[in-house]
This record gives sequence, C-alpha cells and structure tokens, in this order.
Amino acid sequence: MLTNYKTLKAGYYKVLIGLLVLTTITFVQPYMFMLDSTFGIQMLIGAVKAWIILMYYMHLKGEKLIGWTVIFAVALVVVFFAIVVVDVEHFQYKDASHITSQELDVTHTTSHEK
Amino acid sequence: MLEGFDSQAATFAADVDQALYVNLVFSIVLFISVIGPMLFFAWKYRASKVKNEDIENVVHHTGLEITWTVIPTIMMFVLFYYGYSSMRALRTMPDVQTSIPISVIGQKWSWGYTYPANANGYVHKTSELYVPIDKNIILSMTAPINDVLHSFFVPAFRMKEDVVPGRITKQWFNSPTLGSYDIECAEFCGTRHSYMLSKINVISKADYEAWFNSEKRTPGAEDSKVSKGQDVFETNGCNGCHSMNDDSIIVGPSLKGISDKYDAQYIKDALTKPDKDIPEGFSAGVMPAFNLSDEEMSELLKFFNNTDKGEELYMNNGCNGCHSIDDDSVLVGPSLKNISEKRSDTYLKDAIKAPNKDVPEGFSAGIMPAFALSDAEMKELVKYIKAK
Amino acid sequence: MSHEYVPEIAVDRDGKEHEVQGWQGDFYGGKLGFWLFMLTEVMMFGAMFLVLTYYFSLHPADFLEASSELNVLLGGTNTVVLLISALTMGLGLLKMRNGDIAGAKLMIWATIILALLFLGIKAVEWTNEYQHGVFLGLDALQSGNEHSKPFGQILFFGMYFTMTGLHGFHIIIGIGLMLWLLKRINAGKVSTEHHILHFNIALYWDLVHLIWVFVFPYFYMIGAGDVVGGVINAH
Amino acid sequence: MSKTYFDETHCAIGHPKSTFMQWMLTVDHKRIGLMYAAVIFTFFFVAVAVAFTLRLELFAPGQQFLDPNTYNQVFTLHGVIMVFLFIIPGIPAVFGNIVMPLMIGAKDVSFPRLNWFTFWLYIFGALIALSSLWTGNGFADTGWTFYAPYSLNTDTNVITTLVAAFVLGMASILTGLNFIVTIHRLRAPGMDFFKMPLFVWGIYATAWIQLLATPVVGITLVLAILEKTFGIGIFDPAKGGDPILFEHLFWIYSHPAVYLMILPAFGIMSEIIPAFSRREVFGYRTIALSSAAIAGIGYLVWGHHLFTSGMSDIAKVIFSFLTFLVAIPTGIKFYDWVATMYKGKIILSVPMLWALGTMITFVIGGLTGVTIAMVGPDIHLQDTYYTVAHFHYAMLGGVVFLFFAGLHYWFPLVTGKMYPEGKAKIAFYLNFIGFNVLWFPMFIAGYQGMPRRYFDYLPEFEIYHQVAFFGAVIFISGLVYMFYVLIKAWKNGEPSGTNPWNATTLEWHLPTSPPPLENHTKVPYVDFRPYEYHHGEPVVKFDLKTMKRID
Ligand code: HEA
Ligand code: HEA
Ligand code: HEC
Ligand code: CUA
Ligand SMILES: [Cu+2]
Repeated sequence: MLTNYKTLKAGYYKVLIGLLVLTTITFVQPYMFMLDSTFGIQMLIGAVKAWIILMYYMHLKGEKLIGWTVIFAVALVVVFFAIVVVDVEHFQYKDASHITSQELDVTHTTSHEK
Repeated sequence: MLEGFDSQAATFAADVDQALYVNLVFSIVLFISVIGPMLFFAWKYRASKVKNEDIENVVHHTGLEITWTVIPTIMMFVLFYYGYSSMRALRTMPDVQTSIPISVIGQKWSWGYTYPANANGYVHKTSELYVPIDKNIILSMTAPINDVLHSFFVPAFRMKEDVVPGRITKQWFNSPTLGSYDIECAEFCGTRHSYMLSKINVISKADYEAWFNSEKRTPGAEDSKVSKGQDVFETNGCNGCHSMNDDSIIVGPSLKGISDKYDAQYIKDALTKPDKDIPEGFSAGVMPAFNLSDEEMSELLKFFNNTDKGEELYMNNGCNGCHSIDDDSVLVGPSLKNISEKRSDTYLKDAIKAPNKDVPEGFSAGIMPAFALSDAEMKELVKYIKAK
Repeated sequence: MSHEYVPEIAVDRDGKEHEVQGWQGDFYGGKLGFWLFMLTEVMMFGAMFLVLTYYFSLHPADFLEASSELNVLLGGTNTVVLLISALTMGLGLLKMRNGDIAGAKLMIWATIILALLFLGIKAVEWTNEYQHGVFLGLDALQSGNEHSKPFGQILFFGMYFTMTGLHGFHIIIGIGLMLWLLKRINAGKVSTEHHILHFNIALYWDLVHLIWVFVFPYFYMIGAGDVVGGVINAH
Repeated sequence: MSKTYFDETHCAIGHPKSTFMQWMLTVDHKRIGLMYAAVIFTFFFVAVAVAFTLRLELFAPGQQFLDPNTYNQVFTLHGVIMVFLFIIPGIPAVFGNIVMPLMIGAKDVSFPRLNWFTFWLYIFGALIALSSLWTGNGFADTGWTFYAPYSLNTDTNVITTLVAAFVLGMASILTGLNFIVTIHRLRAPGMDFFKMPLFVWGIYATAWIQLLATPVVGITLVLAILEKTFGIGIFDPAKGGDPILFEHLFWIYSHPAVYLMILPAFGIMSEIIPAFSRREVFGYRTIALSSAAIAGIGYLVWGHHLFTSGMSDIAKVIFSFLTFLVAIPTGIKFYDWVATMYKGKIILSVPMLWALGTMITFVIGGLTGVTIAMVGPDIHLQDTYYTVAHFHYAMLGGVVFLFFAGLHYWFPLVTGKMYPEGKAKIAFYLNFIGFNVLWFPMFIAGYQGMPRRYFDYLPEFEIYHQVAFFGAVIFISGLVYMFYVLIKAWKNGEPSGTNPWNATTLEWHLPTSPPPLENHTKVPYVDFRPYEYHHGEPVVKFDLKTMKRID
C-alpha cells in the first residue's frame, strides 16, 4: 500500500493540467503570436512537455543511472543533428544541384551543361 | 596503363605524396615504438630466463604515461595538418576566368565530357579528356538523375570525387606533364564498374588550341572521319553496354544489324522509354532513358542504318535532283518522305531498276532514268530512303 | 524457469555478509533494461527526425505548404486523447501499487479505449487523405507524372505516413501489451508486490506519448495558421 | 564426476527430456554462447570460402570463372556474412555470453530468456539472409554498404537482405541491452567498476554501441525498404532524395560498429597479456577508460567514410580531426600492454603468441587507418585496395586474430580439455605468415590506384593479386589446420584442470572444468583487483567449495 496515494494522484492531475495548458499554447500559437518562428516555438514547447513527461510520468526524477543514460542518448542525437546540419549548411553548389531546386528538369538529359 | 604514376602528373600530387611520406615516417616510428619494446621484452623476459622473484608489478609511471599520450597527440596534429593542407590543395577551386571548365557526366558505365563552345559556337563532346598542359581545368561533374553514384578517380593525379546524381560536384587539376593518364570509376556502380575507364590526355597548348577551334572529334586528327552518329553512340556511352561489331552481349543486347530488325520509331522508343518493351533475357531498369535532340537522333539512326553510304548514293546519282526526301514537296518526281509506309522493299528496288513499269498516279512514264546498281548498293540506298 | 531462486549471501574475509543481487525477479534490473530498450526507440525516431530536418532545411516552403494541408483538428484531438490516456495509464499503475487491482484494471481498459479512439481518428484522417489522392504509392507522391507534388512535399508526406504509421504501429503493440497485462493480472501473475510488467508497460505508453509530442507539431503545426508567409520570408 | 553445463540446463519452456530439445531451449549463457560459436564459425567458414572464390577470380586480369554480376554478389555475400553474421555478433555473443558472467561472478545474465530469444532471432535473421541466395533475382549485389541509389534500383533481392540486416541488428541490440543490465546489476558484491576484469569493460563499452548506434541503421534500412516498396524518394535523387544522407545514416552506425568489433577483442588482449606475463596489468584504469573513450569518440567520426562522397569540405575537415582523436586512446592501450610485459615473465603459449602477433598486425591496421583519416591522402586512397587492406588488417588481423587468441585461451575453460601446444603453434605461424603475404601487397596495389569492388583490373596489378593468392592459400591451410587441431583436442585432448594458465580472474575459480550449470558454487566477495600476481603466482586463492578466500 502506498502511504501517499492521495498526493501522488493529485500530482498526476496537476501534471495533466500543465500539459493541457502547453498543448493549448501549441494550438493557438500559429494563429496568434510569434508567427515568424513557429517551428522553434513548437519544438521548444515539445521539449518542455517531454521534460515534464519524463520527470513526472516516467519517474525519472531521482533516477541517477537511468537519468544519465537518457541524457547520453539524447545528447548523441543532438550531436548527430549538429554535425549533419553543418554539412547541409555548407552543401556545395546548391544552386546548380537538382535535388535542392525542383525547377530543374526531372527527366534524364544527356546534355547536362547546366 | 598507369602511365605517369611516378611523375606526380598533377600539381597537387606532390602535396598528397608529401603527406603520405610524412605519414609513412611517423607510422614507422610509431610502429617501432610499440613493436620494438614488445619484441625486446618478449626476448629479455622470456620465461626460461626470469626467476619468479624477479618479476615486478610495475603498474604506474606518470612520466611515461604522459610521454606516450602527449607525443602521439602532437604527431596527430602534425598529420592532421598535412592531411588538411593537401586537401586544401586538392579542393580549392581555381578562378574560373583562368581555367577551362569542362562538364563531366558519369553514367552506367561510361564517361562523357562536354567542352565550352569554341569561337565558332561548336561544342566538343568527347569520351576521353583532352586538356592542355599547365592549365587549370575545372571539372563540374554529375550523373544522370536516375543513374547511380560513380567516382572520378585519376591515380596519377591523386584525385578523386564522387559523381552524384542530383548534385554537382567539382574537381580541378593542372597537369604539368604531357601524357595520357587513366581515369577509373572508384564508386561501385554495378556490372561494368571495373570497365568504366577513360583517359586524360595532356597535350601541348598548340595542339589543344588547334583542336578546340576545329570540329575534329579528337586532336588525333585523322579519325575525324568517324561519323557524327558514331560520336553520339560513344559519347553517350551506348558502347558501354551495346556491341555494334558482333553479337556479344555486354550488358544490353547487341545492336548489330538493329535497323534491319526494327524501325526508327521502335528504336526511338527504346531510347526514351527503355523499360517499356524489354527484349527477352534482359531486365528493366538497367538501361537509362536518353533524351537526344532530333539531330542527334537522326545521326544515331544513320549510324545504325549505316546510311552514310546510302546518302552518298542518293546524292551522287542525283536522286535529290528530282525527289525531295525531307518534305512533301514535288520537285520532278514524287516526294520520298515516309515512302516506307506506302511501299515495300521490292517495290522500291523495282522502281529504281525499271522505273517505267509501274508509274504512280499523276506522273508520266519515261522521266526517271533506270539505275543499274549492285545488290549491295541497292540495299544501302533503299535503307537510306526508308530511314527518312 | 524450473529453478527457484534462493537469495544468496557472499561473505568477505572479515566475515561480513553481503547480499547478492539475484539474477531473477530483479525489479530495478527490469526497469533499467526497459529504459535501455526505450533509448533504442529514441535513437530510431531521432534518426527519422534527422531525415525530416534534413529535407526541411532543403525545402522549407514545400514543407510548410504540405503541413498546412494536414487536418489540425483531428491531429489535435488525437493529441488530447493521448494526453488523457497517459493519465489513465499512470493512475492505473498508481492503483496497482496501492493494492486496488480492480481500479487498476478499469484504468487499463480506459487506456485501451482511448488508444482505440486514437487509431480510429487516425484511420479517418488517413482515409480522407487517401481520398484526396495523398497516400503512399499514389501518383501524387510519386515523382515524374502529372499529379506529382513537388519534391519537398513528396518527402514531407512520405515521412508523415512513415512516421505516423510507425507511431500507430507502436500504439497497436501497446494495446496488445495491455491486453496481455490484463491477462497476467487475472492470472495473478502481476500483483501489487510484483508489478514490473505493469510498470514497464506504463513506461512504454509514456514513450509512445512522448514521441507524439514531437511528431504532432512537426507535421501539423509548422505550417498551420498564418505562418506560411512568415517563415518563407524568414528564409 | 560432477555435473557440468553439458549435463544439465535450464530451459525457456518446460523441461524437455531429449538432449536435443534441451539444447534448443536452453537459457544457460554458456550453452547459448557455445551454440553461437558453432553457428558463427560455420558462417565464417562459408564467408571464407566465398572470399577464396574472390581471390581465385582476381588471380589474373580478365574473366576467370565468374561473370561480373556474380562477382558483385559474391563480394556482397562475403561482406554481409563477415560483418553482420560473423564479426559483429562474434566476440560479444560467444565470449561475452560464455565468459562475461563468469568473470563478474554472476549465475547467468540478467535476462536469460531474452538471451535465448535473441539467439533464435539471430538464427532467424541469418536464415532470411541466406534465403535471398535462392529466391528472387539472387543475393544483393550492392556491397555490404547498400549505397543508394544503386540499392534502390538494382533488381536483386536487396529487400530481403535489408530485412535480414534489420533483424540481426535487433538481435545485436538485445544482446547489448542484456549485457549492460547484467554488468550493472549482477556483479559479485564488492566488485566495483574498477575491479572488473578488462574484458568486461570491453564488453560494456561495446554494449553501449550496440544499443545506441544499431537503431539508426535499423531505421535507415526500414526507410530504404519503404522507399523500394512505395517509391517515397528519401534517398533516390530521381525522386528528390539525397543519396549522401543515406551514407551519413549508414555510417552513423557502421563506423561505431567497427569499434563494436574491436573493443571486446581488445578486452581479450587485456586478459591474455597479464596472464602470460605473470604480473599485474600496467595502467588498469587507463585501459578501462580508454575503452569508454574509444566508444564515445567513435560515435562522432563516421564522416571519414565520406571524404570523397561530395560531402561539404568543412565537414571533411571536422571529421578528419575527430577521427585522429580515436588513435590516442587506442595508442594508450597498446603502450600499456607493452609496459605490462616489462619485468614480467613472458610465457609464449599459444594465446600469447596470437596476442603478440595481433599487436603487430593491428598496429599496421590502425596506423594505415590513420593514413586514410588524413583527408588529402584519403582522397587518393578511398575505395582502393589500400582501404581494403586497412580494414582486413583491422578486422582480420585485429578482431579475428584476437578471437582466435580467446578461442585458445578459454578453450580449456569451455571444453575441459587442452589442445596440443606444438601443433597449435604451427597453425599460428601459418596463419600469421599467410595473412601478411595475403594483405600487405594490397597496400601497394591500392596506393598505385587499384580500386576495390573491381571484377577486372589493369594488368599492372596482376603481381599483387597473385602474391595475395598464395598468401590466401597459406592462410587457408593454417586456418583449417587450426580448427582441425582444436576440434580433435575437444574429442580426445588431455583434461585441463580448472586453471591451466595460473590466471587470476574469476572464471578460473570454478569448481569443475567445464563449469557447472550455475557457475561458481557460491558467489564470491570481491575485494581484490582482477590481476593480482605476486612473484608470478596468483595472489587470490579460493576454497572452491565455499568461495571463501584462503590466501
Ligand atoms: C575492426 C575494425 C576497424 C577498426 C578498429 C578500424 C580502426 C580505424 N579506422 Fe577503419 N575501417 C574499417 C574497420 C576498422 N577500422 C572498415 C571495415 C572500413 C571500410 C568499410 C567499407 O568501406 O567497406 C574502414 C575504413 C576506414 C576509413 C575510410 C576509408 C575510405 O573508405 O576511404 C577510415 C578513414 O579515416 C578509417 C580510419 C580508421 C582509424 C583512424 C581507425 C583507428 O581506430 C585506428 C587506431 C589505432 C592505431 C592508430 C594503432 C595503434 C596505436 C598506436 C600504435 C599509438 C600511436 C599511434 C598514433 C598516435 C597514430 N577506416
Ligand atoms: C570480418 C571480416 C572479414 C574477414 C575475416 C575477411 C577475410 C577475407 N577477405 Fe574480406 N571483406 C570484408 C570483411 C572480411 N573479409 C568486407 C566487409 C569486405 C567489403 C565487402 C564490400 O565491398 O562490400 C571485404 C572485401 C574483400 C575483398 C574485396 C572485394 C572487392 O573489393 O572486389 C577481398 C578480395 O580479395 C576479400 C578477401 C578476403 C580474404 C581472402 C579473406 C581471408 O583473409 C579469409 C581468410 C580465411 C581463410 C582463407 C580461412 C579458411 C578458413 C576455414 C576453412 C575455416 C574453417 C572453419 C571451421 C571448420 C569452422 N575481402
Ligand atoms: C546501362 C546500359 C545501357 C546503355 C548505356 C544503353 N543501353 Fe540500350 N539497352 C540496354 C539494355 C539492358 C537493353 C534491353 C532492355 C531494354 O530494352 O530496356 C537495351 C535495349 C536497347 C535497344 C532495343 C534493342 C532490342 O533488341 O530491342 C536499343 C535500340 C538500344 N538499347 C539502343 C541504345 C542506344 C542508342 C544507347 C545510347 C544512346 C543505349 N542503348 C545505351 C542497356 C543500355
Ligand atoms: Cu561507375 Cu563504378
Ligand atoms: Cu570508420
């Protein structure tokens, strides 16, 4: 039996309300504010929600070993992103390349003097 | 033939070799630093010589540990520097103004090169590279969009870069030595990957200029007699997959005598939609689609038909004086355009041998002379007429 | 396993006793193992997001355009459905730990129903898209014909179906797991003292939710509202 | 005679009577490891036979007896089997399973049934891979790298091979997961991380790579499969995709995979060197932590396979720099090993011979790896036989040789028998000489510009290929002889006793040889370092009945 069943249960509801609030922001943001950076905001909200879920629903709070493994894995994904993004940013001869501009002819041509 | 491998045939080859040389020296030093003591200890402390009491458990030596961390680290930085600087030499593109840009198509399984237009507006397309000595050349490379990866590798120049469908990649070089150097395809691309070879011919500036401003196929002058159709056949890489001389199958079916088997339309379709109608024993998806210009196509068909001879006969016998063949106009006799749709081979032959036997409506007998041609000549001529 | 586990004691040189961690029934071990499994899911979806981001950076306009075609209402409803199901799942585990088996089962059933609801809405959505000619394998998502969408959109929708499809697959697996869990509870194999299975399935469900937390805005929201113009200009 | 793990076992389902079913259903880590060994070496044998046909075909320029398409399938088959079926599962599945739990004093792994399931998943994956030999248009002809768009366009059975690689990847993930939990949870009391034997460190670092890198290739293969079925166009430029993205994703896994191969092998080296130098290992901590460092940095260097791919130049520089960093922890390991021999008593038994031989070959493999980590030179050397020679030196002269070292080292532990020393030594020399004759000429051929995956080649390279062929013949005789000697010794070798090498780690303190079902009679308390020798004698002694220290 849990001695603190009540408080734990109340905690779950509190977290739910928090998540609902964030979700609402998610819905209205593209129609209301900071329209220039929707993508960033959306991902930021996502990250906050994810953090809440991890900490409270998945009980990561106080888990030392598991917490570190999660951080390690996420950091790895971030590094993969970072390096690949560097590559894409410096993607050479972008303007001339077919896959980056859909205006170029799709079909095979033998005279490729583009 | 790996000609000129020793001569460092591109300006930056020496940089790469220098990096390799530094690396080799370092590697030997490092190899000895590990294997030397290992062999020495294995001999010095061999079991038969060591009494148990003499064994010592040395587990630490800060000085040594720092040494073998720091010194290799420094060596690493040096090696990185050489790798980086030789890469700079290889990858820093020269100014376009002072160089010749050539576009390279790598496709299954051949290389094609397109030069900028010369003073007369003529565009050279070749299947080997011809470049002047001591001149910066920029290769701007790609593969047909539905092709696969290839890699343009010149061992004698120490240069290589993949050819990527959908992307443009570039390389440059400047060769200070005359000669002819192998190009190999270094990225796996299928059946004839190991035959996807070509050459860079470094020639004198005078030779290059002379060739570039001409319409000669190659600087080797004499062979300019090769027909345009054959040129299309080779620069598009058809010869990478199809044999014209015998019945052997390289990748696709042999095209010897192809025009006897199929009409022009079939051949055009086979080129533009190769996957539509697959000859038995071959699979779809191998032959890429080609969109040739009308001119290129007709040259190609001529080449298949080998109608050069027919054309000669047509012109030399004065057929063209009376028959138009490119349009419907009536000169003296009827137009021969699309004649093959109306008339059979035998009819045509008869019409040439004995023109007055069967006269088409609206024309009178006795105008067209009879021509006495050999069987072979007759065949060529009919072929030419039909091909139009 | 035929072998009954007997806890063991290791004795050191001073005669002090040390408990040995048994190789069976190790709750923390089970939890750690399951977390590690979830990390592989993170890497898997991480790689897919990498692909997505790669093409977003190449074709920003196409992506926003395509995103604005998705049905925010249905997707949003699903977000809320999953959110609530995460709560019921959590409460179920809480009840299990509190000894309220019946309550726990009820909550699991509730979760299953919400999961089915999610799938139902998803099905409606996909059907709509199919009817509009947007689906894997249809002409609009193949290049080189007259219905083809531009590259960026093909890639967007391709990834959309792939990722929401894989996510939906995880939901289906989750439903299966919950049914199995109910069976085990009924068989008395999962109980207040011995609830690692319940615990891990709850974790799994949170992970499924967690993935949706990113999938949803990435596909549905980036092109919603008036942003299309804004971001295109920004690029 | 007391009972060993050959006589009794736990099973995943029920308690079958027949011995055969007991083996099929066994969850005992030693039995599973042994079954892995049998299967894995069978595949090795197949892949070697396949490699030999490659060498035969390459004996002279022109076509010998394969046609080009078959050649392409053959080297793909060779690469796929060697990588996915042999060397990646290899040491972790065999010795990780058999020895690692023994070394940490555990009764079994944390999830024995998962272990059993994983084994059958592996078999399942292997069957899928082999099935594509006879179904569809035959085995994939893409090379083991499956580069897009070739793999998307070819009509050979690529999908089946990708599915197989995916399933095998799952098996690999689950093995890693099992090992991480085992190492965290089931170490004997008192054994903290820095009292673990170094092989366990190697397995631990490996397990993290299996766990976190494999899913990336898994999903990449899934995307490729979807692309082939639905034509989404993620990697196909004709449909807007970018083939270089495929290369990124593939190598994000497959580079760490090479460290996944070598780290457990280094672990074996770290066991053998102190045991046959009769002294404590030099720099225990640096060896242990360098494994972790290699695994960690190893995640960040994948781009060195893309130096000529058309990737941006700035990324080439970054990746080149990061790649160099890996060499430093590796170097530290090597110097530590050599220092371990200093003032020891070097016993040149067969495992030690293999270990020292590997030092030579792997250092060559590693240093040539550094050559191609330099961007400029790699632009010349990439996709030539220089690279091929590099990775055969690293994989064959590094991993496989150490695998063989481990095979000899733990042979008495697993079988309870001893092999004939002299014959095993002859086998070693044949292998070592054959290997070097086979692969060393390829560095030169590669430098001169012999590209890899070439069915035919310019006549200049003939001499190198012919020398290599003779090397292969010597090598093959050595290998066949080695396995012959070992198998014969298993049948009728001398009983070995429980600790023939006077080694110190826990797997040599078992009550019987081969070990009994649940390993040590009691779990020991570990308050000692793994390689404690005093004047050439192991310090720690146990009463094998009670597992109390009696020294
Ligand atoms: C077991 C497998 C294994 C291992 C351990 C390694 C180890 C290394 N590899 Fe290798 N590699 C492969 C397997 C392996 N590799 C495979 C399979 C391929 C090709 C795949 C394909 O394309 O099909 C490949 C390809 C490959 C490439 C790409 C080549 C190309 O395609 O162009 C590169 C480039 O950087 C590279 C580099 C390295 C480096 C720097 C190391 C380092 O980890 C080496 C470190 C070791 C040492 C340096 C030696 C010991 C150290 C010392 C003696 C200390 C002092 C030394 C110094 C400080 C330098 N490898
Ligand atoms: C673990 C990895 C591994 C191992 C051990 C080997 C071992 C060998 N490999 Fe290779 N190889 C690869 C992994 C490996 N290989 C990979 C990944 C590729 C790239 C594929 C690609 O391009 O996609 C490759 C490519 C490759 C090529 C290049 C093909 C090309 O580019 O065209 C060649 C060419 O000769 C070759 C040959 C050999 C040879 C002769 C051996 C020999 O050294 C094998 C030697 C062994 C023997 C000769 C022993 C005989 C043994 C027995 C008879 C065993 C008996 C066993 C029992 C009874 C259980 N391999
Ligand atoms: C990559 C290899 C390849 C290249 C390059 C190639 N072909 Fe083909 N070709 C094939 C294959 C394979 C077939 C049979 C399958 C098919 O029809 O698609 C074929 C079929 C044909 C056919 C029909 C033959 C018949 O018997 O039906 C013609 C005509 C043809 N090719 C002409 C050409 C021409 C002209 C070129 C160059 C402009 C060319 N091909 C380039 C591989 C190739
Ligand atoms: Cu083109 Cu290989
Ligand atoms: Cu690598």
